[in-house]
Amino acid sequence: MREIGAPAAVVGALAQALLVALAAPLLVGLVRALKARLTGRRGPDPWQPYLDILKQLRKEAVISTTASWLFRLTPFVLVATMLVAATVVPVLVTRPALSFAGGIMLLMYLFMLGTFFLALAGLDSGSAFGGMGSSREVAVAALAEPTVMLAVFALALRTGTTNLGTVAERLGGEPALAAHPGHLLAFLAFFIVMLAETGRLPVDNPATHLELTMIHEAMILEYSGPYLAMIEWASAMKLFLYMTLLINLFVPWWIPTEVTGAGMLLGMLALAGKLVLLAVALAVLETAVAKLRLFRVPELLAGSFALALLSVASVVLLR
Amino acid sequence: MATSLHVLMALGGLTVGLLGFTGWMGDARALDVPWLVPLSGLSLRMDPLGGFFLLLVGATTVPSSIYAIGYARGARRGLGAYALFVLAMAVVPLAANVPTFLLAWELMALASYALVLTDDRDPAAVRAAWIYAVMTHAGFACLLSGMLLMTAWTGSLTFADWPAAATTLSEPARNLVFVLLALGFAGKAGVIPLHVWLPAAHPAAPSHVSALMSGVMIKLGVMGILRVGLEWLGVGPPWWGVVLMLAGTLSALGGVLYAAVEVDLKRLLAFSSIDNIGIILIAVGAGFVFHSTGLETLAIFALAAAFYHILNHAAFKALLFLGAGAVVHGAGTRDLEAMGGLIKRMPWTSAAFLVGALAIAALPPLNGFVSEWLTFQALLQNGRIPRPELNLVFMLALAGLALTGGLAVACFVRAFGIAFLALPRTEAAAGAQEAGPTMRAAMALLVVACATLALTPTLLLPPLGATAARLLGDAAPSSREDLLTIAVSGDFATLSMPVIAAALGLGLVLPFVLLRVGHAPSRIRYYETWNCGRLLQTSRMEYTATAFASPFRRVFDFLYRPERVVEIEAHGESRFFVRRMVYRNPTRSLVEDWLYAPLLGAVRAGTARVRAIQSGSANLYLIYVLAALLVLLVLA
Amino acid sequence: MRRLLLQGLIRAPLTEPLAPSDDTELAALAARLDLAAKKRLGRSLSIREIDAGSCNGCELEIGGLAGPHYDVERFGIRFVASPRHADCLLVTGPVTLNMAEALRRTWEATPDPKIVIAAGDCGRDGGIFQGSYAVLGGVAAVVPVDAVIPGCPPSPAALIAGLLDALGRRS
Amino acid sequence: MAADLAQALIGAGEVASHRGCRRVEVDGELWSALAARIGEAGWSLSGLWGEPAAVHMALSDERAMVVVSLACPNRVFPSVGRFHPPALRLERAIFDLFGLVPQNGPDARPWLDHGRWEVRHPLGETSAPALAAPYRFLAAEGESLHQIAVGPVHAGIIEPGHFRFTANGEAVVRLEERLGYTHKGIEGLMQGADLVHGARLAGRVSGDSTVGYALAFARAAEAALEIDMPARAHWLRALMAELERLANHFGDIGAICNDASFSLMHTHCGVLRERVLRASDAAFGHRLMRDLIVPGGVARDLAPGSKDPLRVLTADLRKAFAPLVELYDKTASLQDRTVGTGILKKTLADQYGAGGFVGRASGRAFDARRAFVYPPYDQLRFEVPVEDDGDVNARVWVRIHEVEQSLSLVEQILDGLPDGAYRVEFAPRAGQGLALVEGFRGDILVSLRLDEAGRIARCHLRDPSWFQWPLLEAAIEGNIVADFPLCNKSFNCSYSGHDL
Repeated sequence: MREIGAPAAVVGALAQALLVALAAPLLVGLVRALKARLTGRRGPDPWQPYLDILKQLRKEAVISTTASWLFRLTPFVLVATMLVAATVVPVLVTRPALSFAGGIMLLMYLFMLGTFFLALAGLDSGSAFGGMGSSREVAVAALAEPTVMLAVFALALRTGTTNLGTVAERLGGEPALAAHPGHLLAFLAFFIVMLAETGRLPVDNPATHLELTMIHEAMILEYSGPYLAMIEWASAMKLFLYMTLLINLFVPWWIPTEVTGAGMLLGMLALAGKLVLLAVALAVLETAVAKLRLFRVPELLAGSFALALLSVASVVLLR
Repeated sequence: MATSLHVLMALGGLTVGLLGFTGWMGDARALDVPWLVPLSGLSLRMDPLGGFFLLLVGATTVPSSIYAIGYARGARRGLGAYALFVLAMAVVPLAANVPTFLLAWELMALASYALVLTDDRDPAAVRAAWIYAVMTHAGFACLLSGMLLMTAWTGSLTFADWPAAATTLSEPARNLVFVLLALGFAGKAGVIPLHVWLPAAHPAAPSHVSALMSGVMIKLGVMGILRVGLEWLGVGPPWWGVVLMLAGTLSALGGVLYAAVEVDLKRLLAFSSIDNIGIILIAVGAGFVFHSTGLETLAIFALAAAFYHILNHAAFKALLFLGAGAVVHGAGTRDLEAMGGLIKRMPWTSAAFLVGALAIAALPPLNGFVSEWLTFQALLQNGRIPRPELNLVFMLALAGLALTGGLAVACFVRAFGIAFLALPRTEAAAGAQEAGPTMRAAMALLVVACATLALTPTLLLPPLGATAARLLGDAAPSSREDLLTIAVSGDFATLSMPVIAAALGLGLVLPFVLLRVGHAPSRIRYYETWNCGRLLQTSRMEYTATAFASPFRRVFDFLYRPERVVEIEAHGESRFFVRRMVYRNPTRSLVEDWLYAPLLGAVRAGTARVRAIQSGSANLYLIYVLAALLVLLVLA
Repeated sequence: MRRLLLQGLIRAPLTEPLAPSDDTELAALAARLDLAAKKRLGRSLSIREIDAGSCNGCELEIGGLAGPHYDVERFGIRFVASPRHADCLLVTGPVTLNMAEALRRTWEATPDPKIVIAAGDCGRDGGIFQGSYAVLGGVAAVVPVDAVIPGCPPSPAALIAGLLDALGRRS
Repeated sequence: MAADLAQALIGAGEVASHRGCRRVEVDGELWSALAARIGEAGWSLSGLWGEPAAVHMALSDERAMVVVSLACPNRVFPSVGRFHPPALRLERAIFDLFGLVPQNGPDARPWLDHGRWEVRHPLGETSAPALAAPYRFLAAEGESLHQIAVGPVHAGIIEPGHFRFTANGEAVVRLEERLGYTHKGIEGLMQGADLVHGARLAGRVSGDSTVGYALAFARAAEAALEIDMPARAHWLRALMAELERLANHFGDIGAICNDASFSLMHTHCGVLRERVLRASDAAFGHRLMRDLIVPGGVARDLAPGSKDPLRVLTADLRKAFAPLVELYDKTASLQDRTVGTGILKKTLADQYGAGGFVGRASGRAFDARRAFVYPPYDQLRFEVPVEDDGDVNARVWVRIHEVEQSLSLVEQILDGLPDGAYRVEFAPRAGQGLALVEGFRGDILVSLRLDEAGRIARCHLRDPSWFQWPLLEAAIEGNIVADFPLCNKSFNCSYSGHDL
């Protein structure tokens, strides 16, 4: 903010938000395609999600007579939170336009804001499936929260900041910082949280047809047309942001620190490369494990919490 | 009569608030009436801290009284008690000597006691009042003895003389006093495990009173703790702060966990007050620790965070209680299982309640987020303390706070979703009426308050920091100022609420615009909720409040120890033709069963006389207390 | 498991190329589909499968569509859980009187533009169950049908061919 | 200890005895006495069906099966369900179709009749439909309870049926099924049809068991006409039956794993299933082998030169299936889902006489190919795999072992397949016949009566699901809602076969 003028900041913010918004569906498509290949299918075109979203945008919306204005507001809130989040996470440069606005805590609470409204929307139409999804979703989100904070705490202790940009810069600056058991533990903890928060296996199955086992899908069963498109788009962005965050916080190399053509290009390539690797890892994991029994999920999150706790402890004690 | 008094109260609140504001901003005032109170005379002093809490009292009284105009509907019952209650709360922060303080404190207790009993035909209310009286007096005893000890050792009833004298006291003596007074104040603040009275008493009172009790009264307990640990006793050992942090974490988690499964809307809010007191205590405790380890700036920052949360909680908890009151008024029930569909019948109330829910869930861009953020930052600063055992305490508090934040979201999704969304579950809910103009106005006022508190941290933090600095007896600057952002110790973290709000607003508008520009056909067709093609939807298909909390009941069953009662009436041998089947799934309170069931039993048995007096008139009761006061003072 | 996963990554997928279609009836019916719908749904189709009373033979073959050999997902076609998400109702079986209402409600719950495809001989006209006191007849007796895929049951290959023809994806 | 069925019936009016199955006519008292004894005597109820003026009940013990008939001129009969719960739904179905009233039956609600047909009691004395009263689900009281209504239109590619959960959040308090959505009136269409058409109808009762039903129908017809098959026909029928069993078991194993979101098993089992279907297509000209078994033999011979491909197939399947079994066994996350989920107690399985993998996974070692052995199984070596845990895992393992058994059976059949005719001609005539054969899902019972013209006077087809569906309600108790799809899939009962 102080380095670059306000108008430039706005432009930068819009640019990055736009990039995230445009690239996110491709990442989802990529994971789907990879999973198809892993099970011996030719699978869908990675660009398929764009076609799906565009189609939904042009369709009619059928809305439950029970639902209220909140149901129609929610998709907009979701998109809004994700767009704002997209200007907070270091994606293109270590210090995106709004990196000063509140750091990782803002990010986590923005995601929470989305969860809050989506869960309400799930209840709004009064279907049992929606309520079930909401109840499960908020439980998972609530139990995932402490892990995130502790993982962040570990990073903050290592780098002396909760400002995402600064974390990335410090780690990028001296990779030695990353060579610490606490760092690895924090990474693992954060990875598990990512699975839970973005509704991937083994917590939730984005591809399931069984209402009774759904978490995220159950909340959006009632959505259709443009509203559905917005929600799908927002959750794609959420996945993109979480994966980028994971990468740029824990493997923060080749992220340009200021806006230069060459640097940006290198940065983009590096990001793309890292994302593909992570996507492969995610696809393999999702193919190799079954979904957890619902009440094992808290145990998983407790495990991630323990990891985070360990990481902080190691950082504190091995100082 | 009633209406005019409430108008009067509102105006009074306004003046008190303004007075408090000036005091908070630093101009000291003093008032002495030697003949009014025995022993020392009534003595009031206004300092920034006192001013701050006076402002809190006044500012919360205004909406509550306005609300009461429509809510109490000219009912005369409890009017006097209400006035007395507010007056007492206004005196407590200013009391400058022991008798004045104890008198005001006791009056506050009595008035609120009477208000809890407003509906004395309700056995629950009577029991609540009884528990409340017992707990208050346990607390009062602690305060009394603690203060008398100080008086005895310092030879002065005037608080102003204590700090100097305290430095001469032995470590054990100071610890003893701290423990006694902290216990007394913590009891009033509703800190777990001294909280049992709170979820019983707050809901029993009329909603505008509940708002004051949760929004202000319990905060005065926090004020007491601040005065004891930072002012009266000088710098204490770190463990004071550690104890406060741990107690705070326990309260925060316990409060929100019980709130998350509660089905009585007002009890739910009461439990969440315990949770928020816990959050405040965590910040206060952090301040204590930083103070005692010589990190003054951080101490100031932590306390500023605590103050901020005190303001915020007053705003949104009052809002939520008033909203709950409107629901009770409109739908005629406090039971979540009997609500539903209110968003279409009480649009204004639901909107207001939604804002309150977002705020208390600490979601941006509302005010709860600001203080939660500050508290987190304060805790994250503990890296500066070179003592691992203290770091680990902070880490626990941090994790606890994070979990609390998550659970609060779950808790209020449930509260709002079950109460206001989907189809009404009962006839009463179906016929609910929107609240009257004054009630709506009061809620609107508080919504504005929340918004203001959300957008102006940069304006509020400096004075809050100054107040903290004064309390700690030094004048360090709280935080670098910047019209847009607060910077915590340089580059550590920054927050800019206006930017967040603006960005979110933009983000909301953008998709709207894009949809219009891309002229996506905005054809909308309304059709029944998808029910797998079978039948029309009924409210029986909706998730219930209990059901919604079932994941938590499973995860934290050690805490709730849920029972599963199934009665089955089968038909002959055919287990597949069950005639009747009843299912209940109640949860119970760990603390109440293990700590208080025996305790209260003993007290009940032992104090038949006391009970006789409590069931009698308030005056009798007052005389008894004053007598006790005098006797003890003479002894001292 | 490692081996199986590796196979997936390295070996060529089991998915087979399409056989040329020879279904005249299909082409005829597909012609009824308005072009707008085709343009919107051509590259991305979400199917909601409804069994309106079939003997579950058709379900067996439809279930095979998502498998490696046929893999409809490669055409942007997938099966979804909620009619709200669907563009296409794939209906099987003679519509029994007990299912007619449910079928109609599902159709109502599906946002426009939507296409209905009847699969199997029973879905076409009630098949062998015509004239039963409990059977209404073909799918068309309840909701407007855009295309029919005959067969008892239609093989997965025939189903894919039918779907793509209905979308005008094969000429 | 099991009392001998034969003794119990001494003194009752013998009607006919053919092909190891006695038919006995009894009066009301004996009927009730038998009904009351079913449970404690260790017999199982294999069927209960009506006619315009009579009801029949098929009882079996280890030794034999007896069809007990009761004439009910005044359209009532003593309820069996009040003594023996498994009969409840069958009685309700009899009332819906024939209007025969079970006296003091505990449950008078309709079952197949949803109040949407033009007539009531379509197969009995028809009458105009009454106003359809809303179906009264059995109550579960409690303020915190809510209902989850699933179906009839299910999210996946599943048949229609309605499940009404009463739940407290995730905990299932009770589940009640509502079936009958796919009722096509097959028994109505059967009446007056000739045997060829009848066979076609039978083959469409439940598509996944089209071979099983066609076989059962054909055997019932042959019993009624008392004609004998050429050996080759028997062996070809068995070949088809085992191929069908293989295909369905592969499909089920994969689908169960898929309901635990383990797609790897699903796709690989799907591949094996597809290979079986294609082999069947090559060998018999139809992927599901529909309309190939007809009274009097099989419609077409094994396609020339398709023995070796089938041998190759079994070898390949063996090779490919082993690693999958290991994958299932070794994947901890998957085991965690299936082990201990949806437990069905042996006592219930016995009471209901549950057949197929449902019964055998709960320790009920019943297999029609063994208990009421029919050719060519008397000349083939195979075991009847039994598990005792009764959970989803056990039902998976029973299937796995049955796959292995079927593979060896197919090989034995290919080796021992006799030459000669595969079909005989026969003259139409009156007669009664009953057949019990083992489909992949369990024992299918067909009872057939032909009139003088050789046309079908009455044909009753009883799907194994009748005695499996109610047990699903029991198996899900104490489980969580999210595990229901897994339990349901592991039962994989037929909707169409049950609804007819």
